[in-house]
Amino acid sequence: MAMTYNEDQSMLRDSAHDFMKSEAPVAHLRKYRDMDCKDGFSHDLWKQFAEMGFTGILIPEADGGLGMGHIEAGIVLEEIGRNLSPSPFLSTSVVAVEALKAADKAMRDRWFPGILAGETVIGIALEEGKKHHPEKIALKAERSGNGFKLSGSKQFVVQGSSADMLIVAARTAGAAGETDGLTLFAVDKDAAGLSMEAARTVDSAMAARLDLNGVEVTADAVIGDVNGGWAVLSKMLNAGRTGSAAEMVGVGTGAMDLTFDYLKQRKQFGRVIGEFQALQHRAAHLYGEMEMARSAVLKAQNFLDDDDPRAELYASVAKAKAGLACNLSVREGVQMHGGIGMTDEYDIGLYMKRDRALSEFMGDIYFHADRVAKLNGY
Amino acid sequence: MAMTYNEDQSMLRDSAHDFMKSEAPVAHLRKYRDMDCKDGFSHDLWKQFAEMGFTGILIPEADGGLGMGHIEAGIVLEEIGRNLSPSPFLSTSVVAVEALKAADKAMRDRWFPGILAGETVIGIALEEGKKHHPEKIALKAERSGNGFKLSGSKQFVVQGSSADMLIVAARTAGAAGETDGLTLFAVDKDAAGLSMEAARTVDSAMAARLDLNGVEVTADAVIGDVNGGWAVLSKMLNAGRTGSAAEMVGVGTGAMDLTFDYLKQRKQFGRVIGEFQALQHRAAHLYGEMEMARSAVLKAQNFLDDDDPRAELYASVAKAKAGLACNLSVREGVQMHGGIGMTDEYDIGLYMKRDRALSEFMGDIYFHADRVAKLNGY
Amino acid sequence: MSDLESFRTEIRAWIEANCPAEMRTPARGDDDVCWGGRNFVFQSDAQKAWLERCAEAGLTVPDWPKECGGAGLSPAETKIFRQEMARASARSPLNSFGIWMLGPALLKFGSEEQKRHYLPQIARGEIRWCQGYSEPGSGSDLVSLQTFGQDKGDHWVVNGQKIWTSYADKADWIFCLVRTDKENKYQGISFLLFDMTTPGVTTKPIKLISGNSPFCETFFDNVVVPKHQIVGELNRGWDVAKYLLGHEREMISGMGGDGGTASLGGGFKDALGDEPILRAQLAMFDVESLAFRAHSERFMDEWKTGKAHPAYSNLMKYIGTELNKKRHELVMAAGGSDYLEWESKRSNEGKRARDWLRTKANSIEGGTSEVMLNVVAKRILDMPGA
Amino acid sequence: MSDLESFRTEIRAWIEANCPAEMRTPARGDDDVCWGGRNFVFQSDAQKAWLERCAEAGLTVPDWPKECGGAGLSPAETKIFRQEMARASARSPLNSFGIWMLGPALLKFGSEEQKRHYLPQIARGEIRWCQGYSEPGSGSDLVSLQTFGQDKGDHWVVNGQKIWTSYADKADWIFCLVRTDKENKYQGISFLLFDMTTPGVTTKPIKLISGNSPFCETFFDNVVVPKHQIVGELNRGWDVAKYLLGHEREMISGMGGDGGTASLGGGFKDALGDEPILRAQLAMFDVESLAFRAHSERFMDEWKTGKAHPAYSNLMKYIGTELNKKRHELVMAAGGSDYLEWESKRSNEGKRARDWLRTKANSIEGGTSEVMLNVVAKRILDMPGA
Repeated sequence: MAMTYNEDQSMLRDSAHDFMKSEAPVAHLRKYRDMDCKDGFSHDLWKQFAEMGFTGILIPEADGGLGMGHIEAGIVLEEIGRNLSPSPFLSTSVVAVEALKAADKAMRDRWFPGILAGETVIGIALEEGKKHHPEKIALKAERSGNGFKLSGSKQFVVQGSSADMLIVAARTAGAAGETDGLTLFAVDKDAAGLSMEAARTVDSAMAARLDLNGVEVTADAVIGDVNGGWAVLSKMLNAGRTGSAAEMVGVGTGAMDLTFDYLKQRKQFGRVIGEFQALQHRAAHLYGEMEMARSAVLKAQNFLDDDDPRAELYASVAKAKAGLACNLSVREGVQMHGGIGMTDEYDIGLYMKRDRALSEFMGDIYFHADRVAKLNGY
Repeated sequence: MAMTYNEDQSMLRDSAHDFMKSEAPVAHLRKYRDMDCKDGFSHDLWKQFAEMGFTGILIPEADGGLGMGHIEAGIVLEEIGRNLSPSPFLSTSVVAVEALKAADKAMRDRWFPGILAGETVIGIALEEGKKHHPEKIALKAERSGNGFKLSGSKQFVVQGSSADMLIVAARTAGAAGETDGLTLFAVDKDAAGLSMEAARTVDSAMAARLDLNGVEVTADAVIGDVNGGWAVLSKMLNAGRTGSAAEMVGVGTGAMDLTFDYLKQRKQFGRVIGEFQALQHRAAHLYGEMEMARSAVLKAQNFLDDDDPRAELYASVAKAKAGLACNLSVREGVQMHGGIGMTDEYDIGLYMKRDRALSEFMGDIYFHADRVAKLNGY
Repeated sequence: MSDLESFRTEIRAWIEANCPAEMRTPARGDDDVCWGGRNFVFQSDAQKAWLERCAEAGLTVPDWPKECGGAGLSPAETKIFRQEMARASARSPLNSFGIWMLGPALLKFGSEEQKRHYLPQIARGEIRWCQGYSEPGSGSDLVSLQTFGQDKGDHWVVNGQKIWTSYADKADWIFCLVRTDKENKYQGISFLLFDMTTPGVTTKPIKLISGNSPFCETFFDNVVVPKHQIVGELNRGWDVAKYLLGHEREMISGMGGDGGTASLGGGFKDALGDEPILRAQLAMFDVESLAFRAHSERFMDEWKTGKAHPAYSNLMKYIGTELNKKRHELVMAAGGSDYLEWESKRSNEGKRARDWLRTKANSIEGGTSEVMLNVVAKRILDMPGA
Repeated sequence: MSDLESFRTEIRAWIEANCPAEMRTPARGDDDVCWGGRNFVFQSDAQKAWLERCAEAGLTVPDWPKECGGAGLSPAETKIFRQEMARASARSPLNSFGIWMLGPALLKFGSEEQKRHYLPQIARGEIRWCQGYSEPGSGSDLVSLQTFGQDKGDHWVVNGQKIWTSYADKADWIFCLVRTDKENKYQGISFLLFDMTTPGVTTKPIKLISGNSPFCETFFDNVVVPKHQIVGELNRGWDVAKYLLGHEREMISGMGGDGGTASLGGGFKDALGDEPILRAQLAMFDVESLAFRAHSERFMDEWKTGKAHPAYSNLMKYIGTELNKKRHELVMAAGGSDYLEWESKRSNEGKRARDWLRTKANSIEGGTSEVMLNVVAKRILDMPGA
């Protein structure tokens, strides 16, 4: 396991970097925000992602994908973060693909081609409260004929209202708090009894609240094993946590670069403010924090790609550390920009908003610090 | 309630300031440390404390004392902290006096005169583990004839081996974890079955571990009510926590003053290091933290003196905030002194050691933050 | 009964009798606050009545002299009045930069004529004021300001641009720092008052990251300002501005103190059972918050009795604003994905998120934290160097 | 089996065969560590035998060339050797500033003759070295050093004073920065080697706050140093010193990584049930500590492949040492009053407290955190200014 990119990975980084910079820079996010887009992202861009091969990075070669790993997915995510590019990449091409890899051939054949083509969007219906607690899932799935009937509600389903299919985590047995007894279902967006209410979130994405009122699905809709959903869900969570951490490394680095540029230009008291030692020390400290976050994320990606059980621990280390570093970066960024940092016209505030939303995605700093403690036996 | 000193208090501060500076400065601590003094303090100094009237500050006028309050005790404690003066003031004149105020006249008459004269030292035998958890007291006191028989052990009894009497918190009913069922006893240092092992602590004080092996005491030895010890213990704890916080304000301020002086003298790179903006900002931040700690302590003292139930909350706020600020002060102090800050020859390291010991006394930062949360219902 | 106690009884009865029930509920948002001024549209009869009754009794500015529109209360009486207002949950009758900022400056630096002319208008909420300090090139470095007033005998002709002028688009008049001497950096600035309807004044709202636009850019194109509209001496406007900044800092520093709940964690108690680390963060924050509350009290006691260092408000501003930012970071964490919503009824159109973003300006406006720390280091701690 | 795998088998067998059982237990303290040198007294036959066997096989310095006393291992082999040493819990056969610091400098800057003369002695632990860099007036500002070597044709006569010379009272030789040109600040320093028994050299231990005295003041009074004992060019000793400081920083930065337990909190798990806030602090620390462990790994991979910025070791030193100080603050908190004991058998004479105090020097020695941050800001982030 090497903690540096190999040649292929460096090439991918360069191409993802150039692509996001030219096709989906911050101005792209502004455009879709200001047109009050109800998806919160561009379907055309999603198709371009597919043309670049990004959408199939984690799809196995046997299923027509590139069969690459989490390092490669993370490379794309970092560039997405750096440019605040709005896209369904994290939910669809990382988390959903990780789930669908555990599905049978029929389901894979149904969804992978659309993802590969940049035509399909999948939403992850996981959260039932304001904070992330996957083991507490209570949404009920009862046996009904050949299939199941789902009842309950979900929230913070990013791009849920634009999704063609929703992966719904439900309880088929046991009680909230138990990891046994969960089952994952692929639920069609048009299923009877499914209603949605979408709201724009602080980062200009759209997130939905779902109500499932006796939604009927057939047995084919089950992803993985009935009552054994935790195994697949764990993989989804590790991928989503590591992936969102990678995106946050991009967000934090993007904010940091903006800020450092500003420090080198802005004059006050007759000096460029980057000359002030107090700001220099804070800048250097911030740089160190972002570097540590980058390393933690790369380690988690390595463990995931090696199928090493330590991925569990390092996904949490990565999400927590990326959360800390990225949050520091956007806070220092706004403060060091001074008044103009508070204006909508400057980009730094958009980085702060994205940080906040990503921070909540699949567990915040505090959730993951707690998890690190628990995994270490205290 | 005023958050500034009145004229009498200002005068007391001036006289305590001058007294400690001339009679018990840091050099005094060094002297007793280097002579390997088995008490860890000077009995002569303790007599001088009495002559100054300090030892009787909290003793009621009816009992021959000055009948003053925790603000006044805190004024003396702050000067003790600023000079790192070693003395039994906190244990004897603050915590033990607070307990003995709840005792009957016979016991008050037995111990107050010696305290007033600076001849008596009292140890507080409270802790049974490495961390502070007063409600977990398990040392057993069983009825035996007219009195009680005590069995168990205690640790971190500051000046225990120099004490004439030990106030021992014991369990007469209930189980560890319950606040009901505790009883306080005045145990003579020569009691049969009592053994002690004293060790020098990091701050050059002496702390004892006690073993009580069927120590027999009469019913007269009970302070307050049998099984109702928690009421008195709570008062002792509030006084001890607020008092040690006041001492820490002194320690932190003393360390800060040393450090600021050094910043104004030491030259590196051709400049006085106090000119460097990064150090200036850290100095200003530290000053603010110490100022907040001072305010929190004064508030707790005010509530104690007013018998306001909010003293409970603010004793914890004060101990936690003083702990945070004082710890920052000694860490910044050593770092800003650079290499010489690491030498025994300079005083700043002694401040760091005292901070550490006081921090553990009657609950550290984390214990008290937890208590603040619990008192606020979460 | 002491005089103060009888004053308390009296003022309590007055509030009881005069404050409409509707004015005893919290304002429903920024739009529901009374700012007064020529163009102000009252939201209700109750709002109008409450302002008029308070103004009549001098209680919009209780500690100002009666001849200036105040009630002439002593500091102790003023404190009691504020306690009783809080006790009755009575809204402030009038939010006003005139009261908070210009008034104190006029009381100290204004001519007798100016006091008689402007202060009663301010007290009655007839004129809404804004503040013209910052310029695009001079944020923290305020004295580098470039807006210039050319001397034309009995008037100045002002040209230049201001930024961060709060509610300039809604204000009637501005108090404004204008350079009147290009040679002298500090002693070349004057403190001028003028009407925002004077020809040549234009404003442009600035959209903030919170989505709101409380600030404007303000442009001056050959604006004529009569000479009698200067406060204090010619070229000594910096003294007035510094005095005012001190007041502003006190005001802003109060933010960390938290007017309402003592404990932040206590407000989220139901949610914290499963969040041990967040609970710990809140507990550590509550230690700071409660310490700061005690500290604010001590500061006020020392300030009033003249014991506080003149530069101490800089320290208060630094601590208070940093703490308030931290508070809102934790609020957002405690609110989780509920508080991420930005456009939804459920979230009151993202109120929590917008409030959180708003706090980021606390440590910038009225002097950045960095400038505050510079001032504390140099003026209070007497650190060497430039 | 690949070459590396067979190397692993081989080296594992060698350690198995040669490392005495006693050398597979942790050292019992500073006194129990093998430092070598002319006056070193071995604590046991096992200690002596282990050093001799390793030296014989070149394994005190596995990656040095064979002709310099090493085993000539490749980086990959060296890594495997270290893994196998750790696996066998084998002690380091030799602690040595000669190996850690002087050796790398000689390999890069030394003449062929110097390499052949000094390196094998270092590898065999025959000469114990100390470092003469800091002076009382020049801590962070190293280049302001005043110790002067006067040119006397075939030798210098050195006068001056050093401070913070580690174990100078126990060292045989010193590598020392000496000013040889008073006109030129940076390019007026030379890197000299000389015997500590040379007439005019005296040392005086400095007692630290931990109670230990690992450092000395060292005085030079007309000390004669022959010209051939210079490393590198005349007046270019700063280049050698900078190179060495880089090595020292790498070494010190490793401290935060924690050789043993991955999780600090895991070591105190039994105590944390009643300490929810301390548990939270440990959890937050463990996030940092585990992230830093990954970071150190990445740094080593980038450093070895030449991808790391040349000044990056300054950042590593800053992060690693600050983290190590934090670690020991938390250890002291977790140990409570048990760890306050300073003189008692139970506490192993205050080992935890002394270790904690020792860590406070981490962010001072080998370049203060402040200097590290200056360097990172200027050299890596390219910030403007002096």
